[in-house]
Amino acid sequence: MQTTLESQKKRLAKLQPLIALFVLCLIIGLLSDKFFTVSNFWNVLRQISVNICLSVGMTLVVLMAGIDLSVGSVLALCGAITAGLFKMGIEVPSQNLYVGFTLLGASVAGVLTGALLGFFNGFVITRFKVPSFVATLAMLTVARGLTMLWTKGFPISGLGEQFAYMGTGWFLGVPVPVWISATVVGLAVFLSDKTKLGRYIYAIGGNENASLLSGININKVKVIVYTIAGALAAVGGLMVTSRLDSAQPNAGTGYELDSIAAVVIGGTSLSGGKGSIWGTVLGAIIIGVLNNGLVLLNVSPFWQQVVKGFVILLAVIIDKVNSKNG
Amino acid sequence: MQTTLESQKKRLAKLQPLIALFVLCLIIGLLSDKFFTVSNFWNVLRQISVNICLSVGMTLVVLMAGIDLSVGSVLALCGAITAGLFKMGIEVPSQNLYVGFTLLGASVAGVLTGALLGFFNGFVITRFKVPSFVATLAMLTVARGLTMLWTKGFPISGLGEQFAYMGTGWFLGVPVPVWISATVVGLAVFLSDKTKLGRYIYAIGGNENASLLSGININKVKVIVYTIAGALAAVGGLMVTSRLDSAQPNAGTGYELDSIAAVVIGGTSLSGGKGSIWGTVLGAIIIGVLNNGLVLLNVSPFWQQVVKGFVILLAVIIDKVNSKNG
Amino acid sequence: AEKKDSNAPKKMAIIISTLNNPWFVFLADNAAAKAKELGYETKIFDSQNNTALESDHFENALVSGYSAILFNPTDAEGSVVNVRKAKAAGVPVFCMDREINATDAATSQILSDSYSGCVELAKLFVQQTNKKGTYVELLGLVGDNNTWARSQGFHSVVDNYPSLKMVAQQSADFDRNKAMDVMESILQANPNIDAVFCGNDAMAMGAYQALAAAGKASKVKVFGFDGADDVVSAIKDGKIAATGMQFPKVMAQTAAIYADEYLKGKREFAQKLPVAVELVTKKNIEDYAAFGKKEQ
Amino acid sequence: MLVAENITKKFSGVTALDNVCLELHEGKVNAILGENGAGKSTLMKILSGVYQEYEGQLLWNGRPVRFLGTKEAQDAGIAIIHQELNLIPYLSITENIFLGQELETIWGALNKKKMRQTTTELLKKLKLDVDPDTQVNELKVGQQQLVEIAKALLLNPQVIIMDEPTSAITDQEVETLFDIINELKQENKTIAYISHKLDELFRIADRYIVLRDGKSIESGEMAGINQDQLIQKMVGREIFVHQKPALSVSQDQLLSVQHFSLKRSAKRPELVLDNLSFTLKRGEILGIFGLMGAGRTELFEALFGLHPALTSGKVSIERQEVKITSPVEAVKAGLALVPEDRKRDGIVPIMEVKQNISLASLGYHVEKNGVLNNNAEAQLADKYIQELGIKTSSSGQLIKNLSGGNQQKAILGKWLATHPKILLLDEPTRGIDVHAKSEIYRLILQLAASGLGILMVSSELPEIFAVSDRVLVLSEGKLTLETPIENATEDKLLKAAISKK
Ligand SMILES: Nc1ncnc2c1ncn2[C@@H]1O[C@H](COP(=O)(O)OP(=O)(O)OP(=O)(O)O)[C@@H](O)[C@H]1O
Ligand SMILES: Nc1ncnc2c1ncn2[C@@H]1O[C@H](COP(=O)(O)OP(=O)(O)OP(=O)(O)O)[C@@H](O)[C@H]1O
Ligand SMILES: [Mg+2]
Ligand SMILES: [Mg+2]
Repeated sequence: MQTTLESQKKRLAKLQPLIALFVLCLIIGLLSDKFFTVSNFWNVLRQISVNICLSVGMTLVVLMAGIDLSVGSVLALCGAITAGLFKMGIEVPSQNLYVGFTLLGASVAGVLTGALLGFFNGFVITRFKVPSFVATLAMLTVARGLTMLWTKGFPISGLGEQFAYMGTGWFLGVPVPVWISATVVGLAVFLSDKTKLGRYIYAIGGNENASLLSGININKVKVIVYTIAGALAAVGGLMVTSRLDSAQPNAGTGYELDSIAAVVIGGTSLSGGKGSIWGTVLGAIIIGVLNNGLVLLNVSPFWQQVVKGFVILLAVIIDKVNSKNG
Repeated sequence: MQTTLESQKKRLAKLQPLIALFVLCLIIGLLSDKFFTVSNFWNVLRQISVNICLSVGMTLVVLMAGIDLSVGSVLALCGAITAGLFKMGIEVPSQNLYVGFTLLGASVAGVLTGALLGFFNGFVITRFKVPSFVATLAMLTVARGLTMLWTKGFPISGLGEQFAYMGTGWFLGVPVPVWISATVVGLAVFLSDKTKLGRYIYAIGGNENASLLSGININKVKVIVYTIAGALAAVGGLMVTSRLDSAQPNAGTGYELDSIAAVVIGGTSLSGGKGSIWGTVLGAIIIGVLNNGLVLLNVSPFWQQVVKGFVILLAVIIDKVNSKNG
Repeated sequence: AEKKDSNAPKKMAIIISTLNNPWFVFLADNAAAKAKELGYETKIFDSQNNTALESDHFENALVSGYSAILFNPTDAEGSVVNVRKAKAAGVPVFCMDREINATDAATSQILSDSYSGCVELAKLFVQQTNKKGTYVELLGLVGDNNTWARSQGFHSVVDNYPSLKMVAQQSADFDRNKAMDVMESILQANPNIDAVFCGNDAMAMGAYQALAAAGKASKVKVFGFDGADDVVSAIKDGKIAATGMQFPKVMAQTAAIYADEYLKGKREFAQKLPVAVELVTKKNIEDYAAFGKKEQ
Repeated sequence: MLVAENITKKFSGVTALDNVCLELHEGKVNAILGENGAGKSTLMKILSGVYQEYEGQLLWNGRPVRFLGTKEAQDAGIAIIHQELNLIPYLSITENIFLGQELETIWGALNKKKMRQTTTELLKKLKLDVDPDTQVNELKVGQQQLVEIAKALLLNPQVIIMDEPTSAITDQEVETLFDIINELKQENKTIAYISHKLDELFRIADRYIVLRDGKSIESGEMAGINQDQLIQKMVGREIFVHQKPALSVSQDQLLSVQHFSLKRSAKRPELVLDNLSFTLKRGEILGIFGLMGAGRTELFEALFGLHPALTSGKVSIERQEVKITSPVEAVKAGLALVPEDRKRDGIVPIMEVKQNISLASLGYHVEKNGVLNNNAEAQLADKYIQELGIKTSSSGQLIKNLSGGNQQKAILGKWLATHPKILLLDEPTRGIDVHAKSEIYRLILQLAASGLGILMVSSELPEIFAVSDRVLVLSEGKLTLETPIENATEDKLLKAAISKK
């Protein structure tokens, strides 16, 4: 029993970013009385929920020492596909065919598209041994192009209230996107801590060769993880689309860097094997609080970038210094 | 003698991307009679010279298993500083002070700024053990913010013909930017293949622990390499500014991905220790030829991205398949 | 949102689609300057062309108690939700330059009509090319509203002249460097074009520089849109044929004044107040400066 | 049982195995012997499904098989403990042991409790007294080796292949391992056992199989052969066992270490090294003995400048006090460290042999006018390849393709090229065959005779006795014995290693 307690303590100690988050909140809270309010709390959580979806998938990928640069484009494509199917269905005039989609049907189609794109990433990476950086960079470009082709460059808007619920609704006093991202986090924590698959993800990132020698089907694990990351990007896409009541063809541009930043600030090592979903959640919160705080404090946009860069740096340095002494 | 020949052959065989480049050129050449013309040749080389500068620095960083995400922002900042100093000098009204800059003076100041920013990257990475991804991501944001502050968000234009020479002039029948990038490549090849520093770069990427225990001053090597990468980004900044006769505050956005793509397509491993400057040059040429070819063939902008993604993927897969059989 | 004490200075938020483009920086700066002049604290938010980020900005602005929003939307459709959110919170929104596709959300929209502006520009284009020849179009960001508004306005006129042939249509992301690269390559395939239409002035400058480097600047007419500093002087020098001048300063100041009036009790505002785009050529260039009329 | 027939295996150019035959006898300990690079590990990797491309065939209980992966071999009942450690550094002991064999609850979740319990039992059996939740990268190499053994035992296999399982563990642990091997034998399990420690083989092996240069040489009953005969079969010639030449030590003091202490970390002030004082003379070989975890590796690391902030005390070289705060300065001061874990700290795996050899001395030997000279580098490498007898196809071969023993020699070569004053050797012959070992002893003696001072950590008493002039014994960071070799006995050293002074 004692040892479990100790290992619990150890695990907590690994959540170094907590301290950085604490300091950050304290400073902002002292400078602005608007920060510690209930509405601002939900505000921040709602704003980071898309990044959390992406970052959770990214964490799994990075734990395996991979990277997924395509999340932003996949988000855009899947959002656009869901919006398009929901609004217009599929029509094949030559066959006199029309298939309409319910909200659920369109959403499922969107998430499946994300999963498929992720699967394709995983397939290319494992089958042709292409570095994940290249494979997903190619997907970044391809998925963006497909989004443009699907939308012809125009946003798909006017999706209606039912659609908007996912991004803007409230349920039991909590915003729906927060429910969604919390569910995603919960499932991912379960997956990474409590299942064989999760264990294999850590093992592959820790030492791929040794994992292979232990009889783990490395390729299968990789394909599954990239598929999950793709599906989660699609969920993010649904949330963005629903929130704006519009699928923007250039949605999600640059989100890959944001989500990798959350992962890394959260203490997950880019060389794999080390890190956790919880850390990433903290990382995403730090970024979210920072964005929110800079606005509350009325920092000018040009200075914001400078300050943001330094704060991110400081957050990571605080972690480092602290974990060294720990 | 024989062994040198053999190792020469081996080295060539490692330049796998050559085949991909060959195939690519052939296809474009068959589809457009404008591709294989002298003027288009210089065209492509001139267009990639900025990316080559950035990618050469990036290669050195990646060989050490690091990454530099800040190159695009550093490029913008240094370009803007050079343009600003050249055009307006430094004025301190309160002190009644005005310092004017010659073209050379302003350029040196720009490159030194780049070196300084790179030095700062290296310092943070070695002193605080911050992952290079985070340190340079922070620099990406900070340098962009500083660019905005320095330019107040407006381009600095009208720099004159003298300034334009670096980006648009010709010398001995070859465009000046091509001379510059060729010089950079030459120096970098010398550095990486023929000097102690180059060897240490490979060693650190191959096994940092063993390098440390072999008495290599790892921190010093890292700081030097990041400084070089920063200075090269500044050189790229000078070229862009000179070419456009204007320092654009948003110049270089997204260039980090382009240059990492060149490095990776060129066969340098993101986990360090393996790769070469020549490979990167090929990688940059592949990207340049692709961009050029898609425009020559007037592929619709919607389709361009899709095609580009697949070609990059194919280029890397061809390499892989080939190096396996080789 | 809670009520703030009444003697604190009132604040206006200026939410701008992007500050990565000097035109919008100018818009934002002028709105801020005017609002300050009227006695308000201001803050500029940069949406970075990202409607989701814009949405964040609205939420943050509402939480932190701004009393009016001067707004430059990222997207006609996607931004509607955000404006409605503000309306629901009792904060008036004044759109500048770009429209939102709802007439019941913003208090007033002070608009520059890109589409009509490009229609006018296209008429000039037809005239200057004598209704024949080959031309190139450089599009802005594919997936950006303005890109298509401008392109469609242009084509609505030019496509009626079959002897005007578009030999290449490529995107250069509103970026000067990219425009120069793309134009260089286009010139390889089409060395003998007669005109270039660009979706903004930065691309017009890039295209011009590529033409100049290829020694073709005098033969090819370049058309831009915006009225940026560089292009105004380029028109003066006869380098660029024409641009569509927008009036960001007028729009920004009007928006700030409207907002002030609203906060002082006025409720009657025109839902849409169009600010015409004016054609600027060498003929009338003396009347103009960057982003507007020359100030007397 | 398991039979290999006419196995040939080539690696790009190198023939590692040439028509090798092998038969493992059921319920016996089958020792597999051969010099470094003889092909032992390669053959074992074929038996256990790691390599799937080879000529020849395997017979498993009489039926021909071809394993398409380690999983298939495991399922068939063949487990292997690899020569190199194959653990996941950031996972716990339990997680590593069950990797690929996880137990799940009916809900599809991991059954952590059950796995932990089983691990506790296994660790108890191996007499490894650590918390099963410890991350393996916090364990010493020897402890990690035991975890590997536990991992193999978990599979409850018919055949267990052990590739140098004792290279990193102490004598006590070797005893534990032998007990386990005997138990396995009782259960009629088959064991393939590779070791360079011949005395061990005579204690537990039933049969021997000798490989030389990738060919099978002979097999037979252990009972019918003696050590010298075995060595001759392995090497193909007599080997000369070096006797320590007497009286080569000068009186010239080379290194003096006074009141040397090392803290665990900035936050944990307990002492890993506690007030050590000793000296080393020119030409002297000082053996350092101790049990696993005594602090010997830390002593070397601290001397080499790896923990400058945690170290206190006075170090003098040639009577000049030195402050070594980094390996760079250590090398400048004339120190050289051959580390214990060569894969992690020794080699740069994807570099060539010659580049590894020249790495620490580029400035003296290879750089001419600021430019690296390939010929000079090749010459330097060839010199040490010859002197140390490094078995490699050329100096341009990647070092990771060399056998472990040859990698170790290359690292020694790297340091000799820096012309050091003091050599720190941490377990210098771990995983090295008898022949190479004796050569390394010869080299050590020769280097000492030429005026170097040598500190040598070893867990093998015979090794200590073979070369040392004087012995230090460490126990839990304290110096418990210092004695000239003439007065040392195995008994005395062991007692001092266990005692807590
Ligand atoms: N992956 C590889 N690529 C190329 N050559 C290899 C590879 N693995 C092993 N070899 C070569 O095959 C031969 C046999 O190596 P192996 O590791 O089987 O020897 P070993 O008998 O286990 O030696 P040791 O006692 O040092 O462990 C050596 O010459 C080695 O250099
Ligand atoms: N990373 C670590 N975390 C906690 N304790 C450690 C760590 N590394 C070493 N130790 C402890 O430090 C002490 C000294 O270890 P050291 O490696 O110096 O022993 P050694 O005598 O060299 O043993 P070996 O024979 O295994 O090389 C031991 O108690 C060991 O358990
Ligand atoms: Mg072996
Ligand atoms: Mg040790």
